[in-house]
Amino acid sequence: MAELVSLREAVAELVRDGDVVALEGFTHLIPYAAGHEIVRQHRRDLTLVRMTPDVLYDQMIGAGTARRLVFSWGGNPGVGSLHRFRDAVEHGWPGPLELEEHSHAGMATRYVAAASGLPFGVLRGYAGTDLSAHTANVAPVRCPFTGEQLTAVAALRLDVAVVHAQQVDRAGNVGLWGISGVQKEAVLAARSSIVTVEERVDALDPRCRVVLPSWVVSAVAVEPGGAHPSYAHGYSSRDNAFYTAWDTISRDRTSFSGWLRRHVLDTGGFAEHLRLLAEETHRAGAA
Amino acid sequence: MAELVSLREAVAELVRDGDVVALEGFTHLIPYAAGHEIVRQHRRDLTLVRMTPDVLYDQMIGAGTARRLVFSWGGNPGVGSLHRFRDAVEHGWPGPLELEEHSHAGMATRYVAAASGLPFGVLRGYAGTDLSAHTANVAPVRCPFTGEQLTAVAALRLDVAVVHAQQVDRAGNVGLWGISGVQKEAVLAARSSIVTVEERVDALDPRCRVVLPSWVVSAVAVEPGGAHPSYAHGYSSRDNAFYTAWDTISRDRTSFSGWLRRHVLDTGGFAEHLRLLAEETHRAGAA
Amino acid sequence: MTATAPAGVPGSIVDPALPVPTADEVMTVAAARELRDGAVCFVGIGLPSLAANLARRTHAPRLVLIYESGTIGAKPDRPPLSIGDGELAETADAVVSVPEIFAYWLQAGRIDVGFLSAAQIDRFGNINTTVIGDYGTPRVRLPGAGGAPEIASSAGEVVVVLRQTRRAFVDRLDFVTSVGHLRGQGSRAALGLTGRGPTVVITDLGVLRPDPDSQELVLCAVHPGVDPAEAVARTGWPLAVAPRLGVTSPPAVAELAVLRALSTRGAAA
Amino acid sequence: MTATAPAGVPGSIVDPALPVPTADEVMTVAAARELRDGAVCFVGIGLPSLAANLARRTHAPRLVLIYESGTIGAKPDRPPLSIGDGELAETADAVVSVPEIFAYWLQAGRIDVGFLSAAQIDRFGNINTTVIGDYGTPRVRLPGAGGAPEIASSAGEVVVVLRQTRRAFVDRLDFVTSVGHLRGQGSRAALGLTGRGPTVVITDLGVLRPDPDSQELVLCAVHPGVDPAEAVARTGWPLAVAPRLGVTSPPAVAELAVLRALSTRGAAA
Repeated sequence: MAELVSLREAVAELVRDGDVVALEGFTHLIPYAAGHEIVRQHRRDLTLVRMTPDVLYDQMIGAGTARRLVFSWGGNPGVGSLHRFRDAVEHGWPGPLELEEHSHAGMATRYVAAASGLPFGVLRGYAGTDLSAHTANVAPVRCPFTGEQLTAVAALRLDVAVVHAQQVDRAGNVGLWGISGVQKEAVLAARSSIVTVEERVDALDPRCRVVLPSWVVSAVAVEPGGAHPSYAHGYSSRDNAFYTAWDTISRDRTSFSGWLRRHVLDTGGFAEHLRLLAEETHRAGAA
Repeated sequence: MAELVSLREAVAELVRDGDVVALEGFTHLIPYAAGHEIVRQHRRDLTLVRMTPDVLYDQMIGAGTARRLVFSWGGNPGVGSLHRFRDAVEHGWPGPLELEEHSHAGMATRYVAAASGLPFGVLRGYAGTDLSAHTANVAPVRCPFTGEQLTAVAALRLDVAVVHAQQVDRAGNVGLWGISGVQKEAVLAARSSIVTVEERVDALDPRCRVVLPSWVVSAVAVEPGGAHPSYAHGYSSRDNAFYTAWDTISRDRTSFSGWLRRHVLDTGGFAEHLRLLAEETHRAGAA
Repeated sequence: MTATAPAGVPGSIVDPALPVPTADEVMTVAAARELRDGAVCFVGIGLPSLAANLARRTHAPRLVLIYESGTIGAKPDRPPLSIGDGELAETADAVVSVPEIFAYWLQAGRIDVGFLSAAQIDRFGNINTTVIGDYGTPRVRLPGAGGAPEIASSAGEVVVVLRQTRRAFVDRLDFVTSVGHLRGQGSRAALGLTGRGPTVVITDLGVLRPDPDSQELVLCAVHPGVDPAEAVARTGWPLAVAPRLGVTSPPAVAELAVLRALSTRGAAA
Repeated sequence: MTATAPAGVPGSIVDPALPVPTADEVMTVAAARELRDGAVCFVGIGLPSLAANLARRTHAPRLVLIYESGTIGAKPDRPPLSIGDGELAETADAVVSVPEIFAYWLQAGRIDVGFLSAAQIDRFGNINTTVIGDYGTPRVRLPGAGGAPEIASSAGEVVVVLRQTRRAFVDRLDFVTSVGHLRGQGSRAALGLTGRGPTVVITDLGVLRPDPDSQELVLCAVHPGVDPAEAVARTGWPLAVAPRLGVTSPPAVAELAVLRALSTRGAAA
């Protein structure tokens, strides 16, 4: 049963050093507030999982939370490289980062298998590529009816899934709409789950395409704007300017470290970070 | 691209004798109008596919359209047996009916595999039951990662899928909401598809949980009430009294044949059948 | 645990204004009592649905009802005639596709209790809902498997509800549609099924539970006024009777009143 | 078929009010022309998205755009910065989950054209978007596979768009992320992939297509004013040049006007 708690309590209770954790979101609804809280609480040695690690994972990797990354596409969409991710992989800063990488279709199939309680899933994929040479979680499988060879991928089970959604109702049911990614599968693939939401409502908006019943969610925290610079359909727009600005902030270790201290480590919570950002934008506009 | 045609044209053009045809619907949105049209056009030797063959398939089996039935549960929900189905299986009337039966989970997995372009799907199922002894479409498969034995089921590909939905928009996109069953999977598992809808609208209702883009549907026919005695959420309620009355109508070959002639074979279309039904109900009420 | 009136329900005093409970009512009430509050219950139509809705309106208000039509957390005002009635979708917390309900919810082990009925049951709680007689030339063609095989294999535990007769409680099933404890002696576990299988069979005569070692069903309790000899006589195998046979608490006034209100609403639908 | 201006677009006369097209613009226009009206197109972000949206606003108004975020039939007013911009969901005919877009739509063979870019490409149209250098100790870590491997294997055909340089057009990929024609000579077909693979590679210099027998890429056309020797020089293998080398039609006024309007709107986002 979903407990309504502060994000600080949720992370303190549910995320442990060394856990396999996915903060999912496909451009939309990326749980930035929760990711910052994990950094603020100095979690270490996490295996971070996500189809599309973007700026949030760049921040978390740069902050040293991750020992390992399981993913399919790591970049700053429409902007370019993730500099902290590259620095970790290419130069081991702030520490080495093990990689396990797949295709999007492979990752999606792995989440679906885990959400379905199966040890593996089947797809047409990987054949002829170098991807399968670097992971033990891809193997051939033969169709018992046609003899055709297909590809099996191992179920991707998580310790903790973290997602952001638009709403939670009084009974603790979580609802989201717009681009829904693999959030449902991630939550159902995890032993426990944390959901941040824009707001608490009496009844979920009828547009909700995905509803997570209260009893499959471990903790819900209300964090308005908790997906910034990603967005929550119906509540906010993607802050494309921040994604572009990140390219400069993150290019250099010193500049990144300063930003991380100011915006994450030295803040009391995500709301303070959002206030700081607004002030900086205002100052930049005035300058 | 979905063509807007009459149901008569759609069936005449797309359903051939001997085809593998699914008229899907899970209590909700059962395409009765289309099923009656198939009977009216005297299609023969069909392999009828459906998870929950109910009164519509009882009518089609009694009318002699089917050579074979692939299914997982055949009954009159909440009422009892399907007498025409039983008569065909137990006594070969009006002709023998081959059966291939599965569990619901097996059928759903078979549809999903076909919709996904895979030759098979995997589930935890069938183990220890007598079901797999009677079909070639169930086989063991081993997880290449854990060694665990699971069950493979063959993809369920269709020649034609027939479903009923609430709406089609001006561009030919089909939308439905409420209990959505396996209708999407059936349409995506088929070479061609016929959709009947309650009405044509300028823009689909935002409640639509399933949208079939125009280009995956072969033909759309507007048939208001075309799911009766099943229902269309937001348009009609389930006619439970008809389901109960069917038990009497169908119990006896003569009574059934009279009903079929009066309500299907001698009518020009489903609207006429609905008018007849309303008259009969009115007379019964007056008597 | 035998089926007793849950704490807080006022005893066994039947309201004189209510008629004496029928055997079916006693069975339904006993089945409802098996459902603990907050449990997630996968419900078939008919008696299971009636019992689950009774539980939700008495001792288990937070019971989560899941129907195979994809409705999660349905709160019907009256027991639905079919598993896909509109009211289930309207009152549900979530409505998902049929493939999803079986894969993400049942198969993944998210169901605490599966509620099944049967045409035939054997001493190990295996179930037949397919045919009476030979498969190729059946005397009676039954509806078939539906969701039962995977409910039986994947639900945390299974509650079976059916009337006790020699035609239903048979020495040998004509067809194994859904697996209970297979051939007993741990053979179910060896099959790799994820759920624990039938933990109780509720009939109109009493309550049967599998023996912990052999997994053979044992008559553990009879309903008030039932002679255990009748249960033995209505069973197609030599039914084991627990040395300390219990008696179930009769339906409480509140239980019976709710059940009858539900039945009336269902019949009026 | 070489890339020529579609019928109905008024010739190659460049409007003097518009600046001369850049090499990237010529490339984007040539890529857009590869998309026939009504085709179902799986679009990556960046140049592919820009070209697909250009096609939809010129000769292919009924082009169906699918983004891997699950938006089917998106009709963005401006090219999205990311594949998950809100406008894609708002203007789409349907929004589905990410597992569904890959299983039911791409893998099932419902995509006519997949549109890809690359960091490295070899003579058989195989693609690297993973690393430059050794996998374990890369010189440059690239974003990785994303949706590309299955777009490359399952789309009916694949259009690749990238600038032609010796760093990109390499003799040997550092990593095979997505399969084109593998080692040529029918080796792709032997792998059992359902799509036909890359049918064209559009660069800022010209148009390459696989030889029907060997599947090695052949320079079939150059853009106006491009010396084929430059294309050869900017290719890391001995590039075959078609005996009857074509010249693409320069961007038409209408094409260029629409492209620039799109680019401006995209940049302003």
